[in-house]
Amino acid sequence: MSFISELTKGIIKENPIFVIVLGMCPTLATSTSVSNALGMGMAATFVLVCSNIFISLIKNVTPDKIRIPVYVVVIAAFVSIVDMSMAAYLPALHKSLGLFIPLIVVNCIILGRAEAFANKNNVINSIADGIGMGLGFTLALTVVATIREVLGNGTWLNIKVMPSTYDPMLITLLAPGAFITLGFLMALMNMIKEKK
Amino acid sequence: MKMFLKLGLTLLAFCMVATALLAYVNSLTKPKIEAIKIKEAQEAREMLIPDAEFEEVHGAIDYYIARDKTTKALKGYTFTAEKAGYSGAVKTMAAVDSSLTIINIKVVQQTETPGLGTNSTKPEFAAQFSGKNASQLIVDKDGGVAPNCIKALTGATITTRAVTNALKEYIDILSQEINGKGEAK
Amino acid sequence: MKDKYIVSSAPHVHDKTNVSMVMWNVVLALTPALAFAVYFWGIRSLTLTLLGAVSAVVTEALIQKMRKVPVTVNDGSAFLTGMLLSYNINPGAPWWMPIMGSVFAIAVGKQVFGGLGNNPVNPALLGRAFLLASWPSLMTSGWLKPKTGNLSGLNDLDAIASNLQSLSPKAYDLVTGATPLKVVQTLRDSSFVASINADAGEGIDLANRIFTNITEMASLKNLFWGNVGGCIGEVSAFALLLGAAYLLYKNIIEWRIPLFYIGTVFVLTFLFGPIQGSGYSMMLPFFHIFSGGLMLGAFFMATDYTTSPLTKNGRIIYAIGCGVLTVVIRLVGGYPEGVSYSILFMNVMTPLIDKFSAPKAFGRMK
Amino acid sequence: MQLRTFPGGVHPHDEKHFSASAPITIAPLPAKVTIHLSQHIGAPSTPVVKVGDEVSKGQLIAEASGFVSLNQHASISGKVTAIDRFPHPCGTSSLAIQITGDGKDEWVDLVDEESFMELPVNEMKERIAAAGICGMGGAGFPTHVKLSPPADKPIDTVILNGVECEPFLTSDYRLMMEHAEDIIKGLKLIMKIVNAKKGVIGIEANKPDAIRLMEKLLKSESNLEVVGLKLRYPQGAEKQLIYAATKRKVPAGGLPMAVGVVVQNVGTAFAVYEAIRYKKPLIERIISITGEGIKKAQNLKARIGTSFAELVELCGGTSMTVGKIISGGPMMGFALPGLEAGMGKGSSGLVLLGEKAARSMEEHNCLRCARCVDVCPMNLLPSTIAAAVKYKNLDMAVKAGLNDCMKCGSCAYVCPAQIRLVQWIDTGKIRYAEAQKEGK
Repeated sequence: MSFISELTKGIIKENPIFVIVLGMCPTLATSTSVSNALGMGMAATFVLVCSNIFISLIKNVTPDKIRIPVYVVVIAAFVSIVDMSMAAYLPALHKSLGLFIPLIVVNCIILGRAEAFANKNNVINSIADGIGMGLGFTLALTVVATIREVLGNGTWLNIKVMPSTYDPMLITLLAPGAFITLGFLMALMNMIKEKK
Repeated sequence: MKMFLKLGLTLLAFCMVATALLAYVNSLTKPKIEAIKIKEAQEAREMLIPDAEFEEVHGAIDYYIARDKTTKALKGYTFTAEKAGYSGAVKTMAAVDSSLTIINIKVVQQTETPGLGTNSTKPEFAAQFSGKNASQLIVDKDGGVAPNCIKALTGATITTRAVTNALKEYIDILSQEINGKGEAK
Repeated sequence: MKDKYIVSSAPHVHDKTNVSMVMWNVVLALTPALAFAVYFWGIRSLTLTLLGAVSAVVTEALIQKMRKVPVTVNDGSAFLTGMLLSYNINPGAPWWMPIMGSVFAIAVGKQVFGGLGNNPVNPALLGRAFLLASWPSLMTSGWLKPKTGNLSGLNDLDAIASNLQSLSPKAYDLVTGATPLKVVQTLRDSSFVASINADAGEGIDLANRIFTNITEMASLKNLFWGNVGGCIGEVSAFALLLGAAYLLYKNIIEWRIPLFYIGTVFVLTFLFGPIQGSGYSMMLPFFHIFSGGLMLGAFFMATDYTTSPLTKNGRIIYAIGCGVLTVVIRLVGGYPEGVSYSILFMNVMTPLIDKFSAPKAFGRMK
Repeated sequence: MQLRTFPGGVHPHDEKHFSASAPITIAPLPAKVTIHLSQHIGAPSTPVVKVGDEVSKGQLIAEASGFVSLNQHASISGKVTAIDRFPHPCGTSSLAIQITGDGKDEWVDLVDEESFMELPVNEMKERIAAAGICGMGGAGFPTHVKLSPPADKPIDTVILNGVECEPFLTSDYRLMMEHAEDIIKGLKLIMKIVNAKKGVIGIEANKPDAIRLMEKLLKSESNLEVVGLKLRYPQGAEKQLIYAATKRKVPAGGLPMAVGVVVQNVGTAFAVYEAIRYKKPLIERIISITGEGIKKAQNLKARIGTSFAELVELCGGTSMTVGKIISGGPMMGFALPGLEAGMGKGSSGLVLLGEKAARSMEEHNCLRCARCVDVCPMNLLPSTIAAAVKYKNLDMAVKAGLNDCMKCGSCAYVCPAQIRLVQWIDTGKIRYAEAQKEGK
């Protein structure tokens, strides 16, 4: 597969959230506002690209039987390093993204891509995969968050978009709302796919 | 057997490298992070009580005595109250004047539901605490009657309770601390 | 000659019941409650109910069209769901409330699972839960005062109100601005009770006086006829009992669920209902069974076929579960009323109850 | 009198008024009969005549092909004209012997044993087997098999089934009204065969005159009694009848003999009496031709093998456009594609329904209303079984009681969603049998 197709597959065809259904926890938890979604998406993309590079680099020295614990160690260590460095040298950015960084450790997309892609492919393709998946994740998260924020808070990226008479539908900000929104979006994706 | 040993050792090697790296990065960043935290706390205190210098006191709770920079007159106290909210601890920094009436508060750390509990960090929420004393710190849903109560955030009564009750508790302790010291002296 | 006979499997006779007969009969049984609502709150309750019912029917038809399955709105089940949903809305609610609730109830509560008979929980209650989670303030405030009564059902309210206003503004706010269950819930909060007693001066056990007042015969009468604040359909115990009697007579609902549900609430509120210092009262359980949505829930919602257990023993377990949860929510929980949540919770438990209460086949030994 | 009953069940309109007051009429000789080789439970009989043979009335034309099988006799005198597949009263078609009558109607070796009560038990059983008697309530279990319980299952009670809980049917009722004494003699014979001390006749409350008549006749008999039963379907099902009459529960999958009971239809008792006393083979029975579609509903004493078309003609033909023809009662009977089939030994009735009554409604989704559960006399979960069969989950179907179901149809009768529960359960039973076969 070419670099470009690796890059774009994550956006629609193999979208990590709507199609592969990976990384549901952060999706449900951080899609309450668009700014959170973008923050989480960017942080996850960054970590994903880096972890893909690492995993791809060490794929030849990792014994097959213990690859999962190795990935966990690598990813956890990496995330912690990013977290600490950011807090020390980029405090402003850490303030807005810091909340999501510990969450990334439990993001299945990172481990999932390491297992499904990076340990079988070279570094270049792994970077493409990381960026593509990260973009797909960010995009999907933003879509979910857009619906939730607009309906639940009447705003989009903290800008008021609904008329002042609008009574926000609080449930979309709560956990059930996250599930319902995600469910409807997945149904929509499936419908589009079936039509094709 | 040999295989297990080999695998175990490989994993150990990975872990050791990772640990070493983490330790190294930690040693580099920790002082910087601490410094940033202290600076932030200082800035927060100064925002709550401007033009004051602070003296740290360790007692039943840790608090700061704020005195006017020039006159050295007692301006009040600041402290950070903490109580479990909906999903984890909610830390609120508060400033009270010498009669223990709240001057201002700021929720400094929380992991509440975005869009609901996180509204506690908004200035509109903080504003309703100003001018209230300990006995008025009661959430409307708990039987408080307006205007002498705290209006719960929509959909986040638990967060509101955490903030309100934490403040009430700490002010009560603080008043004992101060009065107790006064008697002792 | 040969082809004109119908060949089908036995039995070749059938009793007269069918799905639409059942559903429209329930709708019929619900109309007295609507009549009372219109009497107490005016035509607005009728408008809201119709908005809910019609939008439920429209939603169901649209989704069935989309799913390319036969449109079965004539069977009345969607109408009934919309009607029940509206019955759970405050008569002062904005007009779009029943519509939003009905759309959600039918789309997410029913059609997503495959339509009639496949929904895991009562769609009307799910719709209500959705509304309550979405617009909590609109759902729990702004109660309309009934034409001839007052919100809390306190009969001699005017007499004690002026007294209360001077004694304790908090107590005054409470009895004039809340439904009966809200008053009782607040009175159970010891810190509130302490604060009103402190306001009103020592020696006056104001909370106890209000509490006793609300469970007096005169207040119970208000509750029974529906002369208090509440949701559209839940308000008149009398009208609901009338409809329930019709359904029991028609053999459409079975006595086990309502009896055990209401019975459990009765017993538990007698035992645990009194507030500190009020002592046991035979009137208190009556207050609890006539107030709030219990009658509506026990006769019309908990008995929903699809979401209640199949077996007779299972229905008893289910009903007792509903009763216990209702009382726990009313007496200990954060909401003044717990009927809808307890039924929803027991709905989810239904498959489990069915599994463990499956009857022993005739002649089968364990 | 205290009426007894069983748990569950339904209350269909009994519709007996069409034919209840019509006395038994002897049908004229049919010109042709088709006698099926499989009118009973067990192996089909083996023909002993060839096409072209002359037979007399009562002559053995097919013999039992084993213990659980049945003898068949010519019901008219005449010539065997075909041995071929003919429409069966169950709606299918199966092998049968066709006899074209010669109008002579001559009996072969009939006796009249005055002291029939004193015959040895073995002789009695042999005569029953020879006469080709099977249960005449509809199931058609060979009677001589039923009356030969193993030695380790002592029988203490014989129950005669005069319940006739199926709507419309009145053949047992008329038989009880007109041949009560012979039925009682039959009961005594059966009791003697199985060595039972007690005899019970169970009759449903909608036949009060039959109850009174039997009570009058049994007044002097200390070991015989009449049990009045509540009007409820399926009161006449074996296990339900035993429970109502004796409070004994037949174990699931077991036979009545497990609780020391033998149940026989009143018609069977009558046939047993005639077989033992006169050595008369079972060649005729009472059949109710009834329903709103028949001009003059009647209870006919007709020869086995007479075609339904002929019987309908005897009753004056149809009175309206007929929508459905049911062989047996409407709860468990079979809808026939036409009137060509000849009646069998288990044909207790023929019900003609008008078009409106015959129309069935469309199946809806199951509401889980649990009416089927409430009425199931076997305490099963019919809706669960049907759903399990529909979604091919046989294990679940068996767990919910697939194999305990006796297909009485109560569940499908009450189902507001018009689900064909019996049909689903039938499908399940067939699939289960197939799965068992493959497993072996």
